Amino acid sequence: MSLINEFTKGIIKENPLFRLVLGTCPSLAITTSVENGLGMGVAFTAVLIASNIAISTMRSIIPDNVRIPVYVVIIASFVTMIDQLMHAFTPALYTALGIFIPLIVVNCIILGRAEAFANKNPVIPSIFDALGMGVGFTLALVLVSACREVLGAGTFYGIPVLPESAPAILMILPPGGFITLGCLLGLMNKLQKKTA
Amino acid sequence: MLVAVVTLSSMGAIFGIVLGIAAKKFAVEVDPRVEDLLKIMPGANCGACGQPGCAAFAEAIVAGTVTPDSCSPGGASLYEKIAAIMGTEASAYEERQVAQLLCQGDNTHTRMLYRYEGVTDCHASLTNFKGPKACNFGCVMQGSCSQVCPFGAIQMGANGLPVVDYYRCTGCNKCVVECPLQLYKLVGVSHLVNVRCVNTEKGKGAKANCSTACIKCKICEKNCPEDAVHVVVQGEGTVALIDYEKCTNCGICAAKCPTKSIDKIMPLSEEVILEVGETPTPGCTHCGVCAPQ
Amino acid sequence: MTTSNDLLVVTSSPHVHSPDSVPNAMRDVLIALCPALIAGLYFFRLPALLVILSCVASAYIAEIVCLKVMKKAPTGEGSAIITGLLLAFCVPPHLPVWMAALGSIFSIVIAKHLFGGLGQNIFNPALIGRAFLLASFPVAMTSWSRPLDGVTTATPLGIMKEATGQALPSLGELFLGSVSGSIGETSAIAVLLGGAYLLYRGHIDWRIPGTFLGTVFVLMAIAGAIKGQGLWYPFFHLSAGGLFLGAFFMATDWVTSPVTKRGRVLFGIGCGLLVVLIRLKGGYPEGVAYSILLMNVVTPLIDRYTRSRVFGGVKSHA
Amino acid sequence: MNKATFKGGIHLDGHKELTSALPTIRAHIPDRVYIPLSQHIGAPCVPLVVVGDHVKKGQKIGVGKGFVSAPIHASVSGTVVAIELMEHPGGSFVPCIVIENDRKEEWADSVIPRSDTANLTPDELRAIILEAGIVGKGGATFPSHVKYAPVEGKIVDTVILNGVECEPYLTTDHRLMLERSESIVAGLGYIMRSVGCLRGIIAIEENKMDAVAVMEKAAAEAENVTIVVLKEKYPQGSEKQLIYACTGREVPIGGLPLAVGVIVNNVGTATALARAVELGIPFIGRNVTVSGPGVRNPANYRVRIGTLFSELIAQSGGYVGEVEKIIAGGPMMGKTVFTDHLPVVKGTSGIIIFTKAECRSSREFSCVRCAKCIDVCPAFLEPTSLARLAKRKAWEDAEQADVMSCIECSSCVYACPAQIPLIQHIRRAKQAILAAKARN
Amino acid sequence: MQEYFIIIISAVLINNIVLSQFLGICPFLGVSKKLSASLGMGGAVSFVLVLAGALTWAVQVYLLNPFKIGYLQTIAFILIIAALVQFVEMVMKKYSPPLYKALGIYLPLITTNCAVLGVAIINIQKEYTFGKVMVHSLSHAAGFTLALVLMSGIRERMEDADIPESMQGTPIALVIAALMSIAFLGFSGLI
Repeated sequence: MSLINEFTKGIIKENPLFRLVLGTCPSLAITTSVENGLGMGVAFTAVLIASNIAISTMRSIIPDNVRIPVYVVIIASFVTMIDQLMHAFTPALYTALGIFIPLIVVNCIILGRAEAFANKNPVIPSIFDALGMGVGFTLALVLVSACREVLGAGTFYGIPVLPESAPAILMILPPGGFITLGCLLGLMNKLQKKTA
Repeated sequence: MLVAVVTLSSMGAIFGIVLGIAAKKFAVEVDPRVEDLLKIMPGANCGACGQPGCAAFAEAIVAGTVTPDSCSPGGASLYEKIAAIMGTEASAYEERQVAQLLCQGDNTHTRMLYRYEGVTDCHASLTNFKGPKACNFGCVMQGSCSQVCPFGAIQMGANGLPVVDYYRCTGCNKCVVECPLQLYKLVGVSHLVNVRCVNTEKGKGAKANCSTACIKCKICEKNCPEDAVHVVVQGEGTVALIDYEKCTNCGICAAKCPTKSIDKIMPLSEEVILEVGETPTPGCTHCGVCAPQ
Repeated sequence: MTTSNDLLVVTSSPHVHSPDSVPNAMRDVLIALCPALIAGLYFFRLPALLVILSCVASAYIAEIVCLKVMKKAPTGEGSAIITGLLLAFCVPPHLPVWMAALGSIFSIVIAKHLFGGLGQNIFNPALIGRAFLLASFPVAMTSWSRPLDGVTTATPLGIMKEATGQALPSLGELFLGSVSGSIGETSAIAVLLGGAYLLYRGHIDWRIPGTFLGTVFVLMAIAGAIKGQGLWYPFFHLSAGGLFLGAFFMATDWVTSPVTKRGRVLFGIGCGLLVVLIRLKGGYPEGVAYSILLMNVVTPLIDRYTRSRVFGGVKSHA
Repeated sequence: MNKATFKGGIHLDGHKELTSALPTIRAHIPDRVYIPLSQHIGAPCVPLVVVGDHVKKGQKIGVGKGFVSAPIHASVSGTVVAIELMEHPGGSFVPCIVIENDRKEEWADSVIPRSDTANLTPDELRAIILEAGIVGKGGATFPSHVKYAPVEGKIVDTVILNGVECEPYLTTDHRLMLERSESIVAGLGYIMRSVGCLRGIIAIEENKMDAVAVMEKAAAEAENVTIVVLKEKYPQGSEKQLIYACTGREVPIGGLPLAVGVIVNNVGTATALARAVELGIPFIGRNVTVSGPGVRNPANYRVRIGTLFSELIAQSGGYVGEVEKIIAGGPMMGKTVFTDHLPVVKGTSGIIIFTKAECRSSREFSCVRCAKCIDVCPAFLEPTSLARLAKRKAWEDAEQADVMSCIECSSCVYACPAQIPLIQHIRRAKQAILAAKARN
Repeated sequence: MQEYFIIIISAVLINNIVLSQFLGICPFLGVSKKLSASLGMGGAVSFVLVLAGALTWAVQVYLLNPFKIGYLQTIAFILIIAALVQFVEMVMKKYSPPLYKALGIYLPLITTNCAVLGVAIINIQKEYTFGKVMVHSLSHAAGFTLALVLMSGIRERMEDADIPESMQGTPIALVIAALMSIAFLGFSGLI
């Protein structure tokens, strides 16, 4: 019951992007195609799960006053691993995401979950928490990138869906990222008010 | 491998030492209780406590310059939390208070002098012959109270008067401060019978301007079994006033009042009463007053 | 005494008001746009008409829908029509109609109503619409055609920028508008007529177009001298492209330009500088739209730092 | 000719032709006069009479407490029948002494003409002015003796008589200058003597060239008195703007004209002063314009203080059309009142009646930042920003933005195409700031 | 000289760190409500950015490269930045409490400010010399501050605007950023 709760809260109620407005930088930068969004989301989720597990297991032995640096080092190690893995196995995606893979380190969500959840809870709930947050973030990324890819490139996951002249290139340019996220956030606010 | 481990650990060591020294050198004392308190504050920054905001309130509690029960929106539950952090015993919390408008003279009751056009602000309206109403004590109906209410508890009613939603009101005192005619009073929710007119004019004058004004007939005084209501001197005239120490909420005065300027009301609506006991409603302090005897 | 109601009205002073009103001002702007409208229709015929109709209609409909959705009273002052018309004026005549409509809707919804509607937008909606279209549909937005016969050709500024070898149009042609370009901007004389009307009616401050055009003229004259061109060079830059349209109708937009007089001077100079910079060094042959948008960004800061001193106060107040 | 003026301001439709050519006529003396105890800036008077007392014309019936106040006098002879609360043209309720006219027109003993006016010292002059209850006739009703009192370290070198009358419809000062020019010049002389200054200026707007001619003739004899013709622009008659136009000096923020060595008085005040000094008659009457589209025969009247608006309107042939507003004062700065049952007071310069046709709908748009309010503001403020701050109740920010420098001339509201009641927001901010100051 | 000039124009206007690179969005959205705060934040970020740029470059060139442990870049850099921010925080708390109070919660955010790490990594990726690293970091800092200040100017004006309720706060800030970003497109092709 509560594990499912830990999982689902990250998807809707505490969606890291739409509710908590965290991790805005990658969700603006790499959401030019669904593929990128998905790749980023998966990489991010992997790091989040790994770091949550590590921190949750070590939570009793990490001294409280240096916990943040320790978290950072742990997260950075996992990010480095993911970085190397992606470089080896998905070179195209690696190039597309570029600098934003190492930048997962500074994604506030991961540090936030470490501080707010993994630090206080046992391993199993932490995994579910990380999974929920990761899936929530991935879904959010996919949603943003789907909007941008369809409107800006006329394709969805590389498959053409709009006539050739139709896509508004602006949507996959920087301004398109801001507009899409802004409007989606506004929409989410509106939906939340209706349900509340 | 070895190189990597050595490099990282030596970097870690250097930064650790530098930061350790710096922490000593630049140490600044902050009471951790302030941060703890801030986390449990309602965050409305309404100023009901008399402090500029929740952060200032937290600091003031730690400094001991305010009492922890000054936060109206937080109510009793917050008081208990504060007490837990501050390590003091929670004493009996005061009854929940709501703001009540001491005027019932809407545009069906009160004679109007003119049509006002201009900004909807009571202070501005008052500069023209003390407002558009013939009664100079009553609400001018421009809704400044509604504008300042941080909880959306005051809405302008159909007949011009603001209506307080006691269910939402947290007793934060903002409307009391804002009303230029001092027509709001914080009333404990157990006080069901209230005089809702502050007109101190003589009965004839008051009656000529408003059909629901206190006309100083003293019928309430004569009928009260507890001797709790009196027409007392206030300002340059007199007006009826209830002594809540004696009042038993019997409502006889309200029933007898010829102009209905004394009002017996249920501060919290029926639905609220029904919900008590199941799920706590916002603002409900379980005082029990509203529940059926 | 007979009164219209039982009671007299009590209000605050003053009790007399100037006949100016927002709807009147908007009507005057529409009148001022008429010469350019006629010129555009004359030179570019049916395609232009379709683009204009599509822009204006979609802007108007978008405005009504927005007001409805946000539960606001209809304003009925016609600013949406002006936005639509101005947008149509700065797009190519052969632009697909649906693109024009899309740009128009983008202008009204994103640049205006998300910011709270009339008077509260930061950016000139029509220019945002144009910038949106240019970034989204770069090919369609840079396909120009010659007036009257519709043969594809570059704009005068395009010819100059890309040095395609085509002959530059004469100053006279630029002045009349028989060159390729956006619907409402080719005819300098028509735009100037409208601008003069707005100045005469007191709706715009001479400072913005004055300093804007002045800056462009002076800097282009210097640039021309360096390049060894004659005095025709600054005049060419003044009358080519959308400079007059921008200077008189878009930079002067009440809502998005500074409110202080000194601020307006700064605003005009800034616009002029940016136009010169983009035209000479930037990636676009034309820079009016972007220069004004960039100055829109700075407007709040300009207003903040150019407050005039208060009567009886110390000389500088900022 | 490039005439002196100030920066900002607006050009108004004067509507002065309704009354400017008509000689001032004497208003019927009413059966009852209602004399409010407060007709000046400062603490209200306390009555010196009780109900039933018999009073004579010119008799002092109320006296002020404190320095900034002026006594009031009976404007007719008769019996005090009541002292009751009544509407005041200033927009409040004020106790009034009601006198039943016995139609005997007996002068009080204190009213004695003086012959030795040339030898009066400044102190004696100020005492006469105080006794006569003279206050500024322009509308602010500042007690004149206070204005003339010497202030340590301040030297007054110029007295400006304000004959600008920039408010639309009003023509009392115009007529006064045509009809009573000698009295004005004499009054100016007394003012100059009481403050000990050498330069006198009579400022007149260019739309009253006939008055300029008359005044120039009257002032030809007087030493050091010049007539300055000013551009026709509102609010040319506002004190600080007038000083700037006439002398080029700017009164500092929050300062009095005295700070730049100037005193400004209305031309009407000068005549009242001359009457007081020469004839010993206190301030019991004034000229009032009754005009506007809502009244049948617009006219200028010589009115006793305490006459009801309704009686003047009756003398003007009554109302025409659907009356919507009665304005005490001019249409730019005057206050609307809700009844005509209220008395003319020392500061009432006009009664303007507007019908429905003149009152525009109060359809308010949001601000479109056209900056017209900023362009016209004679105090160089940004009314729209101030109104925004006031709407948000950001009083401190508003004070930072110099909201207190607003002279409430209402030019901004006149010019605003979005019809925003800027001035009301600004007044509200000033009110709140003053209240906050009073609390601290 | 020309090269430096190109770096500056490119970093400040064309590839503005916030408006086109999407780095440092959190403080850009968070601290842009008041002009004074945005100036402070811009200053703080600039300071850390330039210092971190220099330090990370030194570590990369003298430590990571010689030992061929480039894969430790991320860890090493984040360590440096975290330590640096904490150091700055302590110094600021001691010597400028008002500034600390104003920026308070955002100082720790600089650690996780991707602008700092991002610029440090770009510095290395582009194989800049020390001089160019400094100019590059400085111009990105300037670009960040510029975007932040312009944004706060606009947001101060938006305080009175009648924005639809669900768009208030971050959503409208993002839309403003979008429109600013559109305007900045005008600089493309410059240089």
